[in-house]
Formats: sequence, structure tokens, C-alpha cells
Amino acid sequence: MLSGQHDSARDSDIALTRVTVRHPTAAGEVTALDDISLETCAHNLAVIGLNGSGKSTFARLLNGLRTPTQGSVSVGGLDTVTDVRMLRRKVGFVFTNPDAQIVMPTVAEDLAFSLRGRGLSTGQIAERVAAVLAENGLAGHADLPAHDLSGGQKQMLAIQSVLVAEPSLIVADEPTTLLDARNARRIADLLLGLPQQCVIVTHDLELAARCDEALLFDNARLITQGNPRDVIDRYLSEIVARP
Amino acid sequence: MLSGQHDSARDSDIALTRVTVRHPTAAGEVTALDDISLETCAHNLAVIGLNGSGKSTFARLLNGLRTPTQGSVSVGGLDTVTDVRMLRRKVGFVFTNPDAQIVMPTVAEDLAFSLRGRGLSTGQIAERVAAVLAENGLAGHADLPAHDLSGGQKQMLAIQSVLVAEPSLIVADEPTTLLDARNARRIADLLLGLPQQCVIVTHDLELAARCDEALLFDNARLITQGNPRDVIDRYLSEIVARP
Amino acid sequence: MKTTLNDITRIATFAAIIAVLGIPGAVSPFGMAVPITLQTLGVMLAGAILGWWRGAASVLVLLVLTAAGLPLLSGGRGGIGVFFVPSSGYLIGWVLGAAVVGVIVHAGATRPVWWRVALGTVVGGMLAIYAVGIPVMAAMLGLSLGEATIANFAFVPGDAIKAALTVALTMAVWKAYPRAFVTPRQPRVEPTPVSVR
Amino acid sequence: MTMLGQYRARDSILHRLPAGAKLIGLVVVIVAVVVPPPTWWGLGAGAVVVIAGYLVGRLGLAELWRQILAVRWLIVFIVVVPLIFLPIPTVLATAARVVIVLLLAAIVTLTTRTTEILDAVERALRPLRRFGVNPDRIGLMLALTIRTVPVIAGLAGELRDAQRARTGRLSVKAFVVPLLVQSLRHADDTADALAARGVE
Ligand SMILES: Nc1ncnc2c1ncn2[C@@H]1O[C@H](COP(=O)(O)OP(=O)(O)OP(=O)(O)O)[C@@H](O)[C@H]1O
Ligand SMILES: Nc1ncnc2c1ncn2[C@@H]1O[C@H](COP(=O)(O)OP(=O)(O)OP(=O)(O)O)[C@@H](O)[C@H]1O
Ligand SMILES: O=C(O)CCCC[C@@H]1SC[C@@H]2NC(=O)N[C@@H]21
Ligand SMILES: [Mg+2]
Ligand SMILES: [Mg+2]
Repeated sequence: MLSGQHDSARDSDIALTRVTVRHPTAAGEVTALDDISLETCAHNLAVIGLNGSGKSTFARLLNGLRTPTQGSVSVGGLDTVTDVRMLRRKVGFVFTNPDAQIVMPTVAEDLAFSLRGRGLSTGQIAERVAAVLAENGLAGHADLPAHDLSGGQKQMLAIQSVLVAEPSLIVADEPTTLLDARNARRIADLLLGLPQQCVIVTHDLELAARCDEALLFDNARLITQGNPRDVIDRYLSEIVARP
Repeated sequence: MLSGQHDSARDSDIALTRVTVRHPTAAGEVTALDDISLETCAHNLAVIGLNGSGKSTFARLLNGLRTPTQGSVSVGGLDTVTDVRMLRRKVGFVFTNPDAQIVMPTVAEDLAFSLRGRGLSTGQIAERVAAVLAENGLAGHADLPAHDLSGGQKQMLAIQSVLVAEPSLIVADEPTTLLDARNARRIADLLLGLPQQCVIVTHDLELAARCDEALLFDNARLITQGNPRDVIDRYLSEIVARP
Repeated sequence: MKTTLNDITRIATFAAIIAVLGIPGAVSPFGMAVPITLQTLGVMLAGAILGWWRGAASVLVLLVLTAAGLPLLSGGRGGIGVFFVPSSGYLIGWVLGAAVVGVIVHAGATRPVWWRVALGTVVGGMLAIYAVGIPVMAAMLGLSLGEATIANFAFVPGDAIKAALTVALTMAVWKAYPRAFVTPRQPRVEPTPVSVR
Repeated sequence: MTMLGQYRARDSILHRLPAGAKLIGLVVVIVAVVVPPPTWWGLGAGAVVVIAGYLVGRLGLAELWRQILAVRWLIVFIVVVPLIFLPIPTVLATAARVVIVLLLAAIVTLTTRTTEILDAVERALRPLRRFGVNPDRIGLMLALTIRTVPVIAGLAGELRDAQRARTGRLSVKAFVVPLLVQSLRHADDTADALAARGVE
């Protein structure tokens, strides 16, 4: 862990205690996470595993979008079930598909949406929005339909919409999946360089290797937690290679 | 070019003559492809480039989903504008998002849909569908709603629905983007191992490296055509590294 | 009128949207035999965004699938039975309603204008639906038209809110995705003799 | 959402009857129940037809009871509001008629596969071909809708999550606008996919 960020990291320590998540489906129950216990205060945490292994379910637990069927989850000392309101202010979530999280018609409106309900005046909100746009090379795009941005610009907007609310933990579920090599690198650089703690679910093993710690999920279970290089090796040799 | 597949490749030679594609937008016209000329008979052709560089537009030209604003496109001797009906029988298209291309409620129905209008009896269609399902480990899933499949299974179904119609060229636009390492490898192996000619748009440079030839697009222009290794090097050093 | 593939997929998509708007369920205030449902919002939006015939077609598609037994109405109801209850007239009214909204919003227009959407949703999304719904409800419950009209007032506040929402939503969709209001033309398909290798 | 709807697989003469015939039969019986002014004898006969239907269709009286339970609130509602305006016997007679019609209609729904009804609709539309109606396209539209409902429901779920994650609460506008935009985009992608698969 990086000593300089010790405080903000401590602030968002993640702890799961015997967590099981089951989803009811037409065919019966699906176990998405099976008796997971873990504790981590890694500054950048990678989460890897096959499709359907439970990565997104894990990510969603962290800001209360899913609630554990059994067990408990706490983030920065807040229980994700009982303190969900406070939690949502502290945990920002970046989705794979920027179209799903850009909720307002235009770029500026979308950024402003994140600042609602914080007791800021319209003027203050506009100021903050303008500043963020300028920093990210989107100044000229303020009143453009957000859906007309390029893939990379959209994901950048989605992330800025999260950052503008100043969360102390960012959870990103495959944030670079739809991007080209250059945009993917930009987004990865941005996320890994943040002062905040960051959890990144990804199929991009190079990105995972750049984190401080990695989790490997398989079949709803946590298989390993540790140094990213070792975890990736185990993923490739034991799981991807499996027929 | 592989001599063994010479015939099927020749059958689908791709030729673009001074092709320009412009899209009208609210803000004016966007040039998606700018004066492209090329000829290729590679068995597996990779197409790489940044987001918005024109890759999908190029792919869509090949089966007439987009028509050139200027210039002409021919595939296997068929003009993509005047012979579009014949063309669509010869060129199969695989999209990134399988949800958009699975159009029938259940697995078997979707496969059967590809076979309608070919003068086959219901019995013959059912037989073909059953054979394809059995070959691809989906035999037990025939009557399952498509949305109950996993991401990898959905993409497999989408590809089989294209293959069952026996096209002589397959165009795939980022077919592995939404998949994990194992599913991505499976789909890549399947596409690269087909007897048919195959055009694969991808951000996955490892996949691109496995093709016989690669095209690099940038800013609506074709920058290079050639050996995948060289093309990828140029992409990384000249374009991805660009600030 | 030649249907393009875009017409077909948009009709199917709006039918699906109306169905999805039924998932939150419905409420039946003061023991009304006809529920208050968010699906009428979908009906208004279908007309306002797709225009008269695509809007009406998407409602028709929804009704046919419901009749075929799929649980697409609010609260997961479906089957032929839904066409023989006091609320059935309103269901038929949805088809007319979507068409009227579409005519008022789209006729001679190149883009949606807020007051037209407002007028359309009141005349089509409320009055036209009531015009079919009230007589059927009256007949089914053995009420007079006047009595049924009084009962119908239970829907007016909710429907007025949905109409206002439709105005805001339609204008916002125009801002966010202008292509929604013009169905793109398919590349033209020239008939050629078909012979497969 | 399943393709099954409420179909109950059994081996009965009602199951084997063509969907079109059942639908026409239903309309005839319903007219016979609804058109004549209600008498207790008529309603009794209706009830007998209902019970016979559930037995012949091998659905059983348990299924009949389940169907009655499913509309119990409707029955209450049909009785409550008219009681403000009308005498009790009239209200009960109307309610009984509605319930009988519902139970009859349910017999058709329970003994007929969704796909059979959709095929019957397609066949019924065939004569309209000369007026420019294309039954194949309508069939495609119906199947496509069945396929699209879970896709849109999935988009809606994803959006609900995204919005909760950002603000902790739900705003209708911030929910429905992106749902509409994404759905329309999905529709346009699907149109491309259909074209690519050779549909014209
Ligand atoms: N809402 C839900 N309803 C039913 N099943 C669900 C739901 N969400 C997830 N699942 C199931 O839970 C399991 C874990 O899903 P999850 O989305 O966490 O996987 P993932 O590792 O994120 O996969 P991917 O790499 O494809 O994103 C899967 O089997 C999935 O089908
Ligand atoms: N239907 C359309 N209307 C307007 N502009 C479009 C349309 N389709 C593509 N464009 C524009 O054309 C350009 C090329 O787009 P294209 O989709 O071909 O890029 P791409 O290389 O496939 O990008 P990506 O890697 O993000 O998929 C982009 O600037 C895009 O915004
Ligand atoms: O779901 C049904 O069975 C039909 C519902 C009809 C509801 C009508 S439509 C107009 C009015 N507004 C509502 O919210 N409900 C009624
Ligand atoms: Mg996931
Ligand atoms: Mg593309």
C-alpha cells in the first residue's frame, strides 16, 4: 500500500464476512457468490475471473446495489445494508457501458446531475461542471447530446460524473472493455493514478497486472487474493486453460 | 494466402475503389471513411484502429449495411449496392453484442430463422438445427429462451446462426469484446479455423496478430495494409503512443 | 405503406417498453375494477416518439401477445381473459390513443414541439382512451355512462401526471437522440435473380 | 419471461383442438352468456359449462380454484364500486357474468401454446395479403417482441443500478430518458442485424 495515501485508503477498507449472494431465477436459485470472506486495503484492487464467476456481483456489493443473502459487507467502516445512504456518497461506481450511466441528455446536464442534493447553488454547480469539462478536453462539448460522444469520450464523461461527486472509493466494472488501446490506456492511467482507493473488475490482464493486489473469482468462490502477477498466472494456468 | 483455401478465398475477394462514406449528423457531415482503395484476398483479415477511426463503417460496407457515398465496393465479384440481395446470402455478419442479433425467442428458433426462405422443408430445417446444436454443445438448450444463455453461449449462438446459412465470407465486428479470456479464445479459435474467408475487426491485438493480414485505419483513412505484426507495431508506435 | 426493418424493430421495442413499464405493478384505488398503471405512460410515449401508425402498431403487438397468454400487462396478467373485463375498453383505447398522440405530435412536423405533445397526450393519451374505456366499463359493470364517467375521474390526476411526463421525456429524447424521430431508410434493395452456389 | 405463458401441458381433446377453433368457440359461448339479460338459470348453465371445460381439458377443479383466486380482487372491485349506484342482485349478476367469461377465456389460455395462438393470428391475416399486409413481417414482429422484452428489462435493471449508484434515489426522467435512448439504439442495431441476416 502506498504510504502517502494511507489515510484515504484506510478510510475505505473493504471487509466481507461469510458473504453469500443468491439470485432467484425461473429455474431455481443461482449462487453468484458463495461464502466469501476477505479483507483488503489495497489502493488499487483488480478483480478477475471468467464470465459469470461473480465479479460484478462482488463489485455491486460494495455500494449496496446488491445485498448479501447471508453475511455482511463493510466499506470504510460503513455496513452496506444499514448505512447504504452514506455509503453511496462515498463509493462511486463506473459501469462497463457508459450509455447506461449517462442519464441526462447533454454532457453538462449529466455532470450537474451528480451534484444535485448537496446543497450547492445553481451557480456553484455550473462552475464545478465547467471546471471539470475544461480539465478533460470536453469544454466545447457541454451542450452536445452525450450519446453523440465517441466511445472513449463517453467513458471519460461517465468517470468524471462519478469523480465530481468526490467519492472516497471508486468501483469500476470493466471500464475499458469497449475502448481502443489508446482510450483504454488513458482510462486505466486515470483510474490507477487517482488519490482514492479503486476496485477494478477487468478481463484486461495487463491492466490487472498494474494494480497493487488482485482477487480471482471462479464459480462464485474467491480462489486467491494476492500479488497480481501470481494471481494472473494461476488464472491462466488453472482456469483459462481448463477445457 | 493459403493455397488450400484458394477457391473459397478467391470467391470472396474484397475490393474497394475510392470509397468515401459520410454520415449526416446534427452538427454537419462526419466523414467515416475517406477515399479508401484496397484489394485483398487474405483468408483471415484483421482490422484495427482507434475508436471512431472507421473500422465498423468498413465492416458494414462489406455486406451493404452502409453504402458508399462515393466509390464502389465489391465482394467476391458482387457490387455491394446493386447486388445486395445476393451479397447478403454470401456475407455473414457477426456483431459485438449478441443480444442485438439474436432475434428469435429461443435458441432453436433463432438458428431456424437463418434457414427460412431457402426452400427447405420444416423437417430438413429441424434436422440441420439439431445437428448444429449438437456440434456446439448446445443440444440441451434448444428450447431455452436466448436470454437464459451466458454471454459466451450467446455469442456462440449468434455465430452459429450466421454459419448455418453457409456464407462464403464472415465479417465480425469486435466479436470477443464482451467475453472473458476463455470464451474470447474459443470464439477466436472458431473464427480463425473456419474454411471461409473471415474479416475480424478487433481491439484485441493478440487476436489481430493471429490473422494473415491486417488493415490499420486512422481518422477515416487506411494507413497500412500488410503483415499483422508490422501493422500492429506501427499502430502501437505511431498511433496509440500519440498524445 | 412499406414497413422497413427499422419500423419493425422499433414497433417491437416499444411494445417491449410498454410491457417493462408494467413490471412495477399497478394500484387499484378505492376498489376500482380498472387499475392505475404506468403502462399508459408507455402508450403515450409510443405515439409521441414513433408517430401514429408505428405507435398504434406497438400497442397492437402488445395486445396480441397478451391475448396469446404472455403475462405482459401490469402485475403479470395475460391471456384472452383480459379482453372480457371492465378494463378491456381501455386496452382497446390504448391503440386509438397512441395513434391520436402520434397524429397530433407528428403531422407536418420535423421535430417535436412541447405544446403539441401536451395537446396530443391530453386528447389522445387521455380523452381518446377514456372514450373507448368508459362505455365498456359501464357495460361490464352495469353502470350508466354518467356513473362510469364519474368513476373514471379516479384516473385523471395520474394520467395528467403521465401526460406532463411524456412532454418532458419526449423533448429530452429529442435532445439526446434526435434520430428517434426520423426512421432511417434502409439501403435500397434491388431485386436480383437468386441463385445460390 | 418464458415462451410458455400460462400453458398447462396435458393430453386432452381441448389441447388438441386447433387454436382458431377454440378462439371462435370461445367467442360464441361468450356471446351466449353475455347477450341475453342475466337470469339465474342462464348463469347456472354458464357455471356448468365452465366446470365441464376444466374437467374435459384435464385441468382439474384445483386449477379452476386457482383461476378464481387469481381474480379475487377483481371480483371484489367489480362488486364494490357499482354498489354505490346499483341494487345488490344486479351487481352480483354482473359480477357472476364477468367471472364466468374470465374462467372460460382462461380455458383457452391454459390449453393453447403461445406459439399456436401466434400462428393462428398469422394465418388469419393471410387473406389480408392483397391489401398489402405481410403476415410474415407481423409474425417476425411478434417473435421479436418476445425476444426484446427481457433485453429491455435487462437494460432497465442496469439503468436502475447505475442511477442508484450515482444518486442513491430514482428520478423518473433520469431513468426513462436513457432507457428510451438505449432501447431505440438497440432497435436500430437489431434492424441492422436483421438486414445482415438477409431479411428485406
Ligand atoms: N440479477 C440476476 N438474476 C439472476 N442471476 C444473476 C443475476 N445477476 C447475476 N446472476 C448470475 O450470477 C452469476 C454471477 O454473475 P456476475 O454478473 O457476478 O458474473 P461476472 O463475473 O461479472 O461475469 P462477466 O465477466 O460476464 O461480467 C452468474 O451465473 C449470473 O448468471
Ligand atoms: N450512423 C452514424 N451517424 C453519424 N455518425 C456516425 C454513424 N456511424 C458512425 N459515425 C461516425 O463515423 C466515424 C467512424 O465510426 P466507426 O463506427 O466506423 O468507428 P470504429 O472504428 O468502428 O470505432 P469503435 O472502435 O469505437 O467501434 C465516427 O466518427 C462515428 O462517430
Ligand atoms: O392493465 C389493464 O388491464 C388495463 C389497464 C387500463 C388502465 C386504464 S388506461 C386509462 C386509465 N389510466 C390508468 O392509469 N388506468 C386507466
Ligand atoms: Mg460482470
Ligand atoms: Mg466499431
